[in-house]
Amino acid sequence: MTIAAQGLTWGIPLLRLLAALLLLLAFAMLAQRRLLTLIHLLAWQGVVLAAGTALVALLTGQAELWFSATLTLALKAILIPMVLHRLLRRLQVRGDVEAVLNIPVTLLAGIALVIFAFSLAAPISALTGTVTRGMVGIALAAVLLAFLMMITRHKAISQVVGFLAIDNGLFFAATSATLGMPMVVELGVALDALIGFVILGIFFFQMRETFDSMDLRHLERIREE
Amino acid sequence: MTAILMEVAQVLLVAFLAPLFAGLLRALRAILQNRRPAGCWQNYRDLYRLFHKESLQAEGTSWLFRFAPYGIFAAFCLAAGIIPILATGLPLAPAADVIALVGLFALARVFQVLAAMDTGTPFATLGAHREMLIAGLAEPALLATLFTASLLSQSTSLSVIVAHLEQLRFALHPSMVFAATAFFMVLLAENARIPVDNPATHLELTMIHEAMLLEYSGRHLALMEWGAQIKLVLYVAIGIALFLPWGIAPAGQLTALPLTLTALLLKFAAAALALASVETLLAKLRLFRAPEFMATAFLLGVIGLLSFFMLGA
Amino acid sequence: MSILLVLICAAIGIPLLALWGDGRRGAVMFIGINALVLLAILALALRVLWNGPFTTGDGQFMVDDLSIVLVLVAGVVGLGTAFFSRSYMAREIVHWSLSRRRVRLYHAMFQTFLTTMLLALLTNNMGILWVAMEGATLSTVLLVSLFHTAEGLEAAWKYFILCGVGLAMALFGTILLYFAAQKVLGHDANALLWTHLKTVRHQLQPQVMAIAFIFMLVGYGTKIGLSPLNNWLPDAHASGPSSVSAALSGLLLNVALYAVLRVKVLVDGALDPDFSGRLLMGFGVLSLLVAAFSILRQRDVKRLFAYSSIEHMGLATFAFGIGTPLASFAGLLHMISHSLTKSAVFFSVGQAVQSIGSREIQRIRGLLELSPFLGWAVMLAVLFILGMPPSGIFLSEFLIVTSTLQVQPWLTPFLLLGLGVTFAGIFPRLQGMVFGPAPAGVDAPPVSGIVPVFVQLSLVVVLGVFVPWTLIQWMQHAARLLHG
Amino acid sequence: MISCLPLDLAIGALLLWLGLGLSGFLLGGWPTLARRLIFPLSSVVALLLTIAGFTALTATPDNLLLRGPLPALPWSFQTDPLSGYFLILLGSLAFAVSLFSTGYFQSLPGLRLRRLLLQYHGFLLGMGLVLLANNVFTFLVAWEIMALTSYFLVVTEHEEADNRRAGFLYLLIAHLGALAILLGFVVLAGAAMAQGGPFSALLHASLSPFWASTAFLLTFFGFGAKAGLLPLHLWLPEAHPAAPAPVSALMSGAMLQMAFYGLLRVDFLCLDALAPWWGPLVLVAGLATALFGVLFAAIQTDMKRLLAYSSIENMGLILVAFGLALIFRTHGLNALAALALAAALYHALNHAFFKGLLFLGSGSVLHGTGSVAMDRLGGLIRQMPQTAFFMLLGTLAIAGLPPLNGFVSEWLLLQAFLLSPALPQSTLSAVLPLAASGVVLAVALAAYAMVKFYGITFLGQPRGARHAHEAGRWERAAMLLLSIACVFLGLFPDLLLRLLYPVLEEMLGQGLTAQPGWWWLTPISAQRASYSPVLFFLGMAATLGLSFFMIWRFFGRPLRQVAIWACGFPVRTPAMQDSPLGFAQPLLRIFAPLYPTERVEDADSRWRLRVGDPVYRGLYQPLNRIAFWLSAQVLRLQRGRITLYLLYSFLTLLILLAIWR
Repeated sequence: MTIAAQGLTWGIPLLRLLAALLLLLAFAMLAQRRLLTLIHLLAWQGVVLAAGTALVALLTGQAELWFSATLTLALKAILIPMVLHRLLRRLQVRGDVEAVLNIPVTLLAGIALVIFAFSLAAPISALTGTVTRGMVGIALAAVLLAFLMMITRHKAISQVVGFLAIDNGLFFAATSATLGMPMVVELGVALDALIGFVILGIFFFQMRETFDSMDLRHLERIREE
Repeated sequence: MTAILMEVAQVLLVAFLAPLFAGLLRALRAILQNRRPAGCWQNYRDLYRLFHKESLQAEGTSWLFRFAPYGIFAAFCLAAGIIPILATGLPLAPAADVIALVGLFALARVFQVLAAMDTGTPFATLGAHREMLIAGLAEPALLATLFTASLLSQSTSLSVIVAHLEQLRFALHPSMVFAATAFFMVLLAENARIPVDNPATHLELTMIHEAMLLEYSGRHLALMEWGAQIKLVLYVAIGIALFLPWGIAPAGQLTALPLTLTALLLKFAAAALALASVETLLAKLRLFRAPEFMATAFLLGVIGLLSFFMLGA
Repeated sequence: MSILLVLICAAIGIPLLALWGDGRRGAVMFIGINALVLLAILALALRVLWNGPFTTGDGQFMVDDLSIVLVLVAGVVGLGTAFFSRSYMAREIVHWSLSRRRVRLYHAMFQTFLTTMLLALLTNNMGILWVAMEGATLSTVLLVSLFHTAEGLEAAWKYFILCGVGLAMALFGTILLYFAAQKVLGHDANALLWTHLKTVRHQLQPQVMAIAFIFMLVGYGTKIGLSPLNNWLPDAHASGPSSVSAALSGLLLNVALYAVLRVKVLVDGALDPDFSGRLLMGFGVLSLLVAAFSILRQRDVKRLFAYSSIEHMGLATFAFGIGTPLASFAGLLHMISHSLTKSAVFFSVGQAVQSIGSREIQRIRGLLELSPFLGWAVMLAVLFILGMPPSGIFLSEFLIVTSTLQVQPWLTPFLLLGLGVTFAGIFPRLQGMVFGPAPAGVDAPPVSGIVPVFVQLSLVVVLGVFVPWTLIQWMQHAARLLHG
Repeated sequence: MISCLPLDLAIGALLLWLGLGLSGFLLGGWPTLARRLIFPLSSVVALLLTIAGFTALTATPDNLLLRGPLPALPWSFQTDPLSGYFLILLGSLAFAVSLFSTGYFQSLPGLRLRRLLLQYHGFLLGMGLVLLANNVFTFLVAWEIMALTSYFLVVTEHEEADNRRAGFLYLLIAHLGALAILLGFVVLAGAAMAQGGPFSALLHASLSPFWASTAFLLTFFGFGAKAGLLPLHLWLPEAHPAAPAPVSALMSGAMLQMAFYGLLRVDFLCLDALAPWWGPLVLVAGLATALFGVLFAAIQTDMKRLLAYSSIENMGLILVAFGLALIFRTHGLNALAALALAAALYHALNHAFFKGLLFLGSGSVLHGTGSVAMDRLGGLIRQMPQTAFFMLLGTLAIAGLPPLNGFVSEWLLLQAFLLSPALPQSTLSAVLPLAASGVVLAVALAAYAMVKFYGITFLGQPRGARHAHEAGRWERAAMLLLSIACVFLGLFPDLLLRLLYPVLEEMLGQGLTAQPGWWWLTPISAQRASYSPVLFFLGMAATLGLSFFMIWRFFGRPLRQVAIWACGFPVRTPAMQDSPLGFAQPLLRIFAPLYPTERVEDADSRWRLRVGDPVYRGLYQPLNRIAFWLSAQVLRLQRGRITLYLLYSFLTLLILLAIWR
């Protein structure tokens, strides 16, 4: 996959900027207490992702990536956050996200994770060309940060947000680091994400129906004693 | 032919002189205890009277009860034919070696115990389990002493042991000294003699051997008593064969017989004296001291064995 | 073409069942579709027998010695489950008063699950493999919470999140794999085709491949139920209908392990085989031990056997970790035998649980008296799962232990400890369930649901007494393939 | 007949057994027919197997390969003198037991009977296969089949929780044993594919001393678990009382010997790199087992438990003899090893017969009185005279009394012990006679236990169960046969030693020296030791007859029946006899530290003494606690919190990445 020379001069820095934005948003989500803001941040991550995909499409001239970018924008930046938003209102979930750890500690752990991700990706980056250098590391860091967020949150919705954030990180890796996966795979992944989301929706209502609450602690009954 | 004759002679001799030996023992003990003895022949009188008395069978007892006296008596008579008393190499001798002999005694004992349990009386069963206990603990000690002798002569056949030991000529074997002491202790225990049991007791709760005979009467009791007397003689004879074998003639040598008989008489007299003095000097042990007694015997036997290996003799 | 036939047969069932899959008609249709699928699979097997491994559809689909064996098992277990599901669900529907819609959902989702399993086994594309695995997860989530109980919901939620996150990791691994493949095969749609990757596997970047493998192992390993990633497994098995538990244990775990094996072949080309071997052995032993000790205190019968699945998958993973052809052979045999046996266990235990009305081991008593068929089904199935001859599990455990001792002798005590503790944990409970007086007021379950138990168990006996030549050859080739 | 190959005959017999089991299963609808038809036929088949065993002793070793589950793992069978000897053991015991079963299972309902028939024959089949197996795989499969079918037989009466517990304990220990055996075999086999090869391929496996010893220890543990070796004996006293009497007879008489067979086949034949400490280890373990077994046999209050502990004792004695043989062989004294081995093999057969007899007899007692609890029995000699007579023979035989068979093997063993000065190592040769004293102690205490067994059950007055009836015809026939076997083996030991010759030849390349005549038993030389049971018996009979005749002739008078005197005590109830525990009271007192006793209050608010098994408290309970503690720790991982689970995944991922970076 080749990238036009003029693209290299402005395209790659821009892509890097987007990557940094993604990481920043991931951190922001880790630090965020309010559910509503969390969803907004997720939407913004979707926007960044779509922009990144579009940029790669522009740079490499792959038509299907445009399609992918549109899909991302529609799905991740608009549809899913919107649905989540509405869910939040319909289910009348309010209040703060209760974190398991306090935020500063979580952030410190997050920084450690990022360092770890970079050091892990360093040998890989060294092998690749200049184009996608560091992208794997950023994607990995975003994934790990989202993972950490899932671990530190109690509410079902915040876990879903974390889950979707992991997905975003993966997507970024797929588009920016590898400059696009095979179309079949991308379609499959998107389909799965959609179905998964639908199922989640069904799920939330079942949960609501059964527990009158979205707190994960209701889901800690099955245990070994 | 002479061998067979001697065989028969030996059995008859043992059978018919056993009451005498027991009587002698009783007399000696009485003398040592400053009592007037009833005379050496008292046992014969007892047996005679018993044989002529009516035998009773306790209700609810089975054929075992009736069979046991004969079985026991027969077992001891058979043993009398095997142990070299008058002569070595008798025709029956190879039929059983020392181990089988011990087995034979055990067989007799088991019959006695079963017969006692057959009556189902409290004292009999009490005696029965005590008897089995004493015997169970005595047997290892007995075997240990017998092993010492058989290791020395590389045989378990009493005839061969005697023949072998006779050639050694009065050399003092430390292993044999230990073994002899152990054997003596076992003899006391197995024959219901004083530190373990009291043959003359009339206190039911301390009885062992006598308790098993409580329901017997008449000829059955006579056989039992007689059997016990033969047993004592047999044990002494085994002891003599193992530790003082000198003078026992090979089978068929009629010429050696007078010497053998004289030696035999002397040895038995000495044995009676030794037994009587021990029974006078010692007091009866509590039942649960008996295991310690047997353990001592076993220990001595073991030391005998070990000294055989360490000192080579 | 035959591959596509299998997939089409399976896929066509989904809309059919979604539309008309309720009532008695739905159950029969479910059986019919899976019988058809099994027929198609047999045809495919015959084709493989004559022609050997082949790819089709522009190389997107592939069947080889490794996959055909598992496809066959999937077909058999699928049909068995469908059979069992008919009589089992008939009673469940009454008990939970499920709506027609819910029954349609059940059948359609179940068929989706079976289809995605077959797709995962038959695809040649590592990306599609991931998609199929994710599809399988999604389709079973609603099956686990079919009864809308609080417990089912919780189990399904955990299942969804843990496996979702796990599979996300696997996807990251897949992306990294593609990343590595790009360097060799170029930015090409075919760069994720396993057959292509296999030819160039020695040129793949070892650093990338190592990280990719770890991600995929953790990802798919979550689905295999490797400890400590196994926490969803007992919950999901316990809460769903028993037919779903059977399918999860019998199919899903196998397919996830299959995915790991496919990756392992590639990684072994790029890196020293010790790398993947040690990881698999470590996870295997850990799972075996954790599961064994967890079994010791179980009170819930379905959780008990869920842990037993973890134990067996651990053992199989361990066997593949050893890596000798014999061990891989044993691992494959273990996968097959375990699939057939464990689904039979869940069929029979499911019947028992349904009749008694409780999953508590304490309350399940006197099955033999309740119904000799059911009693013996439970007894035999569980004895087989414990590795008693003449089951195939005995044979595979025999082979695994022997190869362990030759390659890693110091691990054998752990292996035996695990097996011993499992035995000590399961067996007394089995006795309590099968023997003794039957509880009062319980009616015997229908015999028809137990038929597949005996069918599958007799197949397991065949595996233990006389493995057919063809199967041996396939498995030997597969073992060689895994050995590299 | 002789031209028929033993292997064909044996396999034929096993197949017939299988067929009988299956047809019994099908015929279960007609219980009487099934019982009357299948069991006698099974006896006939057992006879066939015995014949096969006899022919195998002299025929050249034969083998048969069948395609197994995998081409590399064939089903492999063979016969050689060793397996021939054990086939005789199995066949002859099964012959009697099947006869017994014909009558014994009269009251079993059809459903139970059909299951029992299948499992019973499966059990026989399993044992037969163990003897015929010629490679590791076949052996293990047969071994597990044997364990599994016998387990099912143990839990025949599964309504009782105790029986289930017994069955579990049994199968657990059997399973652990089987795992150990498997491991031992693998260590032994070494090379990858040797598992499919015949045992003879293992014969000269060149192993390093370490691995040879590992293999030895593992197999010794495994077979010891089956044989009731000391800390692993726990299942035995549980399983035997739980099983129906014919099954206990088979388990005790034949199945335990399968463990011995395994030891001989593997640890004696295959492992020839002998470390000098193996023999002493086996010997000490055997002696400890024997003493332990007998001490606990003596205090039991249940007939079958007592017999089970006695089986432990007897297996201990066999192991002692086996250990002695190992010691002798290690030092190259094969002739002496042959003597010790002959003692072990002889005792194995003896034990099959007398223990079979005693278990069958206790089954008859159960049927006759409805109980085998000795504190409810007594005086059965009057109500069951024939059973009592057979049991008396069995009791005398197991107590090691001449001229019955138990004594012969004991005698041989002691003779072997007395040959210890031939050993080059002086410490060992000095210590061995001590071990012999231990053996004597065990045998003497066995007499104690067995006298108690017989005396309490058959003699005295009934303690509880007053009504008893004599055993049926089939049962008595079976007991008669086994009694005859005990007497025969006691009187004509030389005949059996001749049979043993090819076995010893195979094992050691050397048999026992020839005997001067069939009525003599002179294993080394007539000078050294001799025993003639026939002469012994005739002498005994002659003196008995003579004394009886003389006394009857001279003093004979009819007996008068009188009430029991009992020192004149006026009150006499059956409770004044020794209770089963009371009989053992001296032992309880002397060996008090060994017996964990506790006083429990019974239903009539009387204090009763209950004696447990120290191994259970000292070893099994702590192990159990440790396992459950570990289990609790592991389960703490499952706290139900999803975030925690995610954390596990997360940490796993990070750790793996960190390690492999």
